[in-house]
Amino acid sequence: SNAPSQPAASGDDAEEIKIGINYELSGGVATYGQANLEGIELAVEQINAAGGINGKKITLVTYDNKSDHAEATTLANRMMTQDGVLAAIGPATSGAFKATIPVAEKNQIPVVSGSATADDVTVDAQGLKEYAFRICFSDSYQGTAMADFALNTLNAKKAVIIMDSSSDYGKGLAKNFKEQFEKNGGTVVAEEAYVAKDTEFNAILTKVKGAEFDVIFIPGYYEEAGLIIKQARAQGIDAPVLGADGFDSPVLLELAGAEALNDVYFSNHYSSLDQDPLVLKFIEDFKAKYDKEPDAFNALGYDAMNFVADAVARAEKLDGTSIKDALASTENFAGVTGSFSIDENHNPVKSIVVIGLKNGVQDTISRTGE
Amino acid sequence: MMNRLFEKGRMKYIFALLVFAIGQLLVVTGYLNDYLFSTLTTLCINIILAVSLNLITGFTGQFSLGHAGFMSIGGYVCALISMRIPTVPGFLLGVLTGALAAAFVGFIVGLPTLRLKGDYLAIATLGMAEIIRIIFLNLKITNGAAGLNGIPQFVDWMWLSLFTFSSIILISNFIRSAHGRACVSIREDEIAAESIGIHATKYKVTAFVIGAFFAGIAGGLYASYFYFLRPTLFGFSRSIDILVIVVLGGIGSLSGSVIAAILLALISTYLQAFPELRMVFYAVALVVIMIVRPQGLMGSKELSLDLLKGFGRKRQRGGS
Amino acid sequence: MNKVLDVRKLSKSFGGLAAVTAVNLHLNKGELVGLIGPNGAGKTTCFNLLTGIYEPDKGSISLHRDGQEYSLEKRKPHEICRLGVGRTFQNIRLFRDLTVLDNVRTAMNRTVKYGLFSALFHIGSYHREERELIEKSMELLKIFELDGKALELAKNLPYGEQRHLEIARALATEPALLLLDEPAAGMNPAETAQLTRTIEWIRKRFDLTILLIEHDMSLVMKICERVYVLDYGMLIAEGTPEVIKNNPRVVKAYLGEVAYA
Amino acid sequence: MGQFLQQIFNSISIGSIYALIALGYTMVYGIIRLINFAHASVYMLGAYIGYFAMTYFGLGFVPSILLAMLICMIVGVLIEKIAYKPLRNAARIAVLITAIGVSMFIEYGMMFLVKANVRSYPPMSGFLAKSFSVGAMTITAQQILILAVTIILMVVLQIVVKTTRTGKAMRAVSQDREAAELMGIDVNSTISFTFAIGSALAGAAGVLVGVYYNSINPLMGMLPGLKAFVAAVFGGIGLIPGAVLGGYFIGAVEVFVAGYGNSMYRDAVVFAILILVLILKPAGLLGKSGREKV
Amino acid sequence: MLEIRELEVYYGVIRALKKISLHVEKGEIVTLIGANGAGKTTALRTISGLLRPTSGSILLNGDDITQASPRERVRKGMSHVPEGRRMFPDMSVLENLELGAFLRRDKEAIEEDLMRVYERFPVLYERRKQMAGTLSGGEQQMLAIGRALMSRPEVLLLDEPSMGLAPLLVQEIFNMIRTINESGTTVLLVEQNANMALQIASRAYVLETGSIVLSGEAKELMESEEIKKAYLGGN
Ligand SMILES: Nc1ncnc2c1ncn2[C@@H]1O[C@H](COP(=O)(O)OP(=O)(O)OP(=O)(O)O)[C@@H](O)[C@H]1O
Ligand SMILES: Nc1ncnc2c1ncn2[C@@H]1O[C@H](COP(=O)(O)OP(=O)(O)OP(=O)(O)O)[C@@H](O)[C@H]1O
Ligand SMILES: [Mg+2]
Ligand SMILES: [Mg+2]
Repeated sequence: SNAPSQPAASGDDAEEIKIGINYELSGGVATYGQANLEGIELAVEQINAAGGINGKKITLVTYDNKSDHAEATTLANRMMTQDGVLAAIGPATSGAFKATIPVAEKNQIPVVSGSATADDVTVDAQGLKEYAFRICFSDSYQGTAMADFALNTLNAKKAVIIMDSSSDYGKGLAKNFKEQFEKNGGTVVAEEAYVAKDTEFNAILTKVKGAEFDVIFIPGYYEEAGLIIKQARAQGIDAPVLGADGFDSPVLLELAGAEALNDVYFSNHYSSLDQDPLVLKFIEDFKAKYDKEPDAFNALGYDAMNFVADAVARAEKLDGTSIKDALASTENFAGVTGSFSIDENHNPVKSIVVIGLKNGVQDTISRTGE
Repeated sequence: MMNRLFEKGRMKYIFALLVFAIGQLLVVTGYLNDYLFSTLTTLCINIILAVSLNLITGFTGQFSLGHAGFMSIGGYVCALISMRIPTVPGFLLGVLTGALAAAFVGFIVGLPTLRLKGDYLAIATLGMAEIIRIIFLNLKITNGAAGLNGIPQFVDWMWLSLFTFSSIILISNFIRSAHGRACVSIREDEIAAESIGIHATKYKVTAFVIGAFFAGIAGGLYASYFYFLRPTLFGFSRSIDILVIVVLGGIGSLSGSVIAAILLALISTYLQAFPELRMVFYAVALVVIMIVRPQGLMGSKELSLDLLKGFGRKRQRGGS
Repeated sequence: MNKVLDVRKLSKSFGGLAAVTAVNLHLNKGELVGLIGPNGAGKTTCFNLLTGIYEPDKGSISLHRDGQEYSLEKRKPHEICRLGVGRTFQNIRLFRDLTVLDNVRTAMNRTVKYGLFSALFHIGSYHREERELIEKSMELLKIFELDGKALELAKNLPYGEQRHLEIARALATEPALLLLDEPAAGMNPAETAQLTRTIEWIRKRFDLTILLIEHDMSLVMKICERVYVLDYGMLIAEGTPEVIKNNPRVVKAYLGEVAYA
Repeated sequence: MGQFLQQIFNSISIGSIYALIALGYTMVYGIIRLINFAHASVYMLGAYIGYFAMTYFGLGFVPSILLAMLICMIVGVLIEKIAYKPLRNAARIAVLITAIGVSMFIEYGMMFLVKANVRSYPPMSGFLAKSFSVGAMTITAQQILILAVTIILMVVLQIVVKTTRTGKAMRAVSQDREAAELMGIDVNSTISFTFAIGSALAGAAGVLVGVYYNSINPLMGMLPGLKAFVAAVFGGIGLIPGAVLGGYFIGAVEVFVAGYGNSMYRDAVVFAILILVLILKPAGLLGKSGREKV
Repeated sequence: MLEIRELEVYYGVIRALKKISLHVEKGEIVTLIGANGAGKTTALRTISGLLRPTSGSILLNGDDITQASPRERVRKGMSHVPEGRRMFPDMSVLENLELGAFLRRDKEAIEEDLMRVYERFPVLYERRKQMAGTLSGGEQQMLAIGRALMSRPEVLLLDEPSMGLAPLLVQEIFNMIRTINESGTTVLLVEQNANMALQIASRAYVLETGSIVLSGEAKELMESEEIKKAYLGGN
């Protein structure tokens, strides 16, 4: 039992398929970690109920990285060198996910994130991260798409950006939006910032109100975006508001209130206006298990798990390298966040929808992208 | 009598060598897998942080909530240098430059703020750390919120133990010197200390600068073990975590800091198996330990010193 | 010209309260002088002004040492100590959680020559100097019969010994002028008598000039060569114990109608 | 000009919230010299109690806030009895660590029970849903409510502490616990009373903020808690008007830096100003500084 | 009036009082003398309830108050002037005095007592608005005694009331203790100034390292060679 770094029984003769779960279950961004996990657990329940993968059940090895990136690294080490997981899912945020990639590369165990959107997650200056995958859009993809939407659909010329400067998500989106918007003739007249967990935005809104602009772009998550929209509308700012998939949560409506949510557009993976039976079933199952509407993170967690399960089923052997190869060769995977194939950079190729809200309900959708 | 009062303290070098050798053996034979090693790295970094904060808060009595700020300076400077010079000399240069930069900032910040006392100093240092963090969050060179990635990894057991032991030994040497005693006297009674000729401001700043220097080293080690750095790592709660170790171990006890760091690492590692309730149990453990031992695990006593004294006495008795 | 201390027109007030008003004091080398006066007369405040704990509103304080004259009124406490003024406090202020030895040893810091670098690495003259420090400290403690308790914590000493330790600590700074604030407070007559002898003895042994605040007249009248009397912050009398004892103003304000031995 | 007035009003409304939380810090600090880190957690607890009272039990605003105050009061007293009382004679910093532990316990315990996600308060109706426009400014009834509550509480607490028997007992206990016992003061119940008030304040603040921003989560206490703690110290810790002044000061600096300067550096500038002011006034805005008498 | 039986007190493992017994009759002044560290303060603190004895009992007017809180003891008429004065430093002189009457509700009588204290210590009247922490040592001592009197105690425990006082005031304090006693308050007095203490006391106990080694009429003790040598300065 004390043989060094010999992973516990795994591979083809293992009874079960161990998947590592390395999520932010406590600490500053626990919301996203917990939401991902809910989706994952739903998926596992369904897979196991259907007999598992080739007869083997999935077991999760779940750890809480406390929203601490170093802890994420340590836990990745733990699950890969001691627990013998075949693949790992999480963390939720780009930073923490990136912190586990070197461990994955070293141990040749694939890691998958449902929600790490930063541009350089799977490829960076040093090249492709062979063992890292994700199933969400990158910031540049969404930022560009929303800039195009602002210019082409809304005919906006002047934009204000109010970004979450404490997350790379917010900063990444802001940067890409601005580049694309200004490249194509728009101007960003003001850039304001807040930090995650702020609740008071009146000061920047009052300032912004003094400027002339056509749209406000809010790269950030629904927790703050909901309040910003509410406070903006209360101050009488009624320019269109743009956002990205961080807006997708029933909480946005609760926070902002229906009246405030007019002329609000955000990019997303799917829309509830979709009548895709897969999506409808997911929403129904999720509601049955958790008694609430799913949000984007729930859906992405659900898809991430199924994505891994799909690859495990297709893998030649039950080891990290084979599963990695299977993940990399995924084609037309049908997820609730859209169907996608994995490109050579280990990013999903999927189309983006821009959802428009009217009185808080999804009203219009337009599709762009591949 | 003289021998009892005046210890040369060679034991600690022998002890350090011994620990290093055992560790090296475990590494070579492969018993120390990546997981254990990364836990060990976190532990050693915490030890350096706690020991250096203990110098400031425990020994000199200056309540600081800004240790994470110094750590982040060491980390970023080291990362920026070692990313440009990805060799061992580059890494060492990075760690040392980072530590010096942290010490320098400690000096600049300490000079005006160390006039403040108690809780006022605490929020000034907290503010200082927040300012540093926000600067890193918005600087181009540090890549803002996304932080630095792909920092070359040089930390192995040799460097880790070298830096950890030298931090402990140097700080303990400092404390057992005239300069260190001056710091302690300030904690005990600043007015009395001044009345016996101790330049309180000078020594407070000295302790602050030395503490910041070692926190900078801890930051450098962090950067070059974990490959990445981000401003969120150095928030208020990290400073609090370090303070917890110091108080839990015993204000004014270096060995206490080491023991507390180890204990908390054990508790935290054990609790990894309970992801849902991990932090709840951790909090309970913290409260219970404090209630059971309000003075900290070691009080203000030192482990090694007492052992030595014990030996000394036995030998004397045997001799006479 | 063997003046050690020369204080002119020293004044200090707190808010509206004039604690010390235009006080002139001088001490010659080797003298033992008393400073007495009713409670709240401003004696301790004088000490605090002399040692830089308060900054005077007006007036000058000059210290003469080794043929040099230093003005003290703008200096910090630690500088004043380094110029050769040692003191004790009315409410004992020892380093309570340090050992007896460390209390004294810390006070000897200014003789330490090794720098920060030696302190960190324990190299250079560190070992030799530390050894010397301990030797010197133990010698000093022996004088107060505290050497047997060198490793006890100061707070665990009985009150009387704490007072002694505080004097020892002040002496460790090698002062030319020693200020003692009520050294006999809280001591019984037997202990006071013992303390009286100690004070006389250290004065000779260390070649000290001493200024002493005390309410215990048995001590003041016995060992002081001259006495200053403060009342409401002002000097109301000065002279030998005999003169003071019979000064009606002092009797009225301070001594009361009792004969003192 | 309109913008300037609006910013002043913005700073008053955020300042009121900091002030309200800071009051509780300062009350507890005043009596046991403890920066009660658990205070921010009790505030969060109050917000959740209000939330559950309104959404699950359908209670109105007033009964909900009273319920939250009551439960928080009990929790506060229990915290003191269980976690702080055994450390009465320990170093202050040891109690601080216990307080941090308690705070983590409440926050993560809550996170375990209700999950980390944000919840939102139900929309208010009646007076609390109103808003008024004054010139170019819009002022909501909720902002007025928070402002009024803060000011009234400050005045009431100040009167209690300065003039009543209990207030005097509180001050006596804070300055010398043993001597207070010798006066016949019941130290334990005085401390309990202080915690009760402080925690009830936290509970009230939690509900008010819940109603105002309608967004609550288990970590909602952290940031405002930190700012309020800073405000309390900055104003002169232990002083009731200091807490309020500190709260408004921080609120104003925040708003004006964000509104007229660079919002990226908002918190950095706030702290920089804070440090500068402290260097000039080392015991906070209202604190008396000066050397202790020796 | 006050009786202590076999009182034993520990500080951790240190035995500070070794089964001491003593009693104070109504209207008496009894003094407890002894060298530094003998345990005098410990005895007083135990009597007033600040310390808990490990064994033994304390009786006040025949009631066992060993387990009573300091508050109850104050209510029963006990008042303690502690060592080191222990005023409330950030409160004014007046507030300190008012706190002395904390358990009383008779406003007018309190006002009268306040005037009486001001009469006894005119300085306190002059300084009534000053913060107690900035008073001189002697002023603080007066305040501590004045504050204790504000509860109209039946038994007054005094711990070194003359410490740090000017000679004139020492006189006054002792005179005052006598007057206070004559107006009906029983006094247990701990003093270093054994001379003065023995002069005003009727009886005395001598405490040495936690045990009572001598007791008797104050006058007799004053004559004793042993006492003279150990506590009265020998000459
Ligand atoms: N920091 C201060 N703030 C305000 N008043 C002060 C301060 N220090 C001293 N005083 C006042 O100055 C006066 C002189 O005080 P000081 O302590 O010098 O008296 P003292 O002569 O030493 O008396 P004692 O013999 O009782 O110790 C007192 O009335 C005291 O209240
Ligand atoms: N808190 C404490 N912890 C440990 N020991 C103590 C404590 N307080 C007092 N002692 C010890 O108990 C003994 C009795 O102390 P106590 O203060 O009662 O003496 P005392 O007779 O009042 O002396 P003094 O004349 O100095 O006031 C002393 O040896 C003292 O060191
Ligand atoms: Mg004095
Ligand atoms: Mg005593």
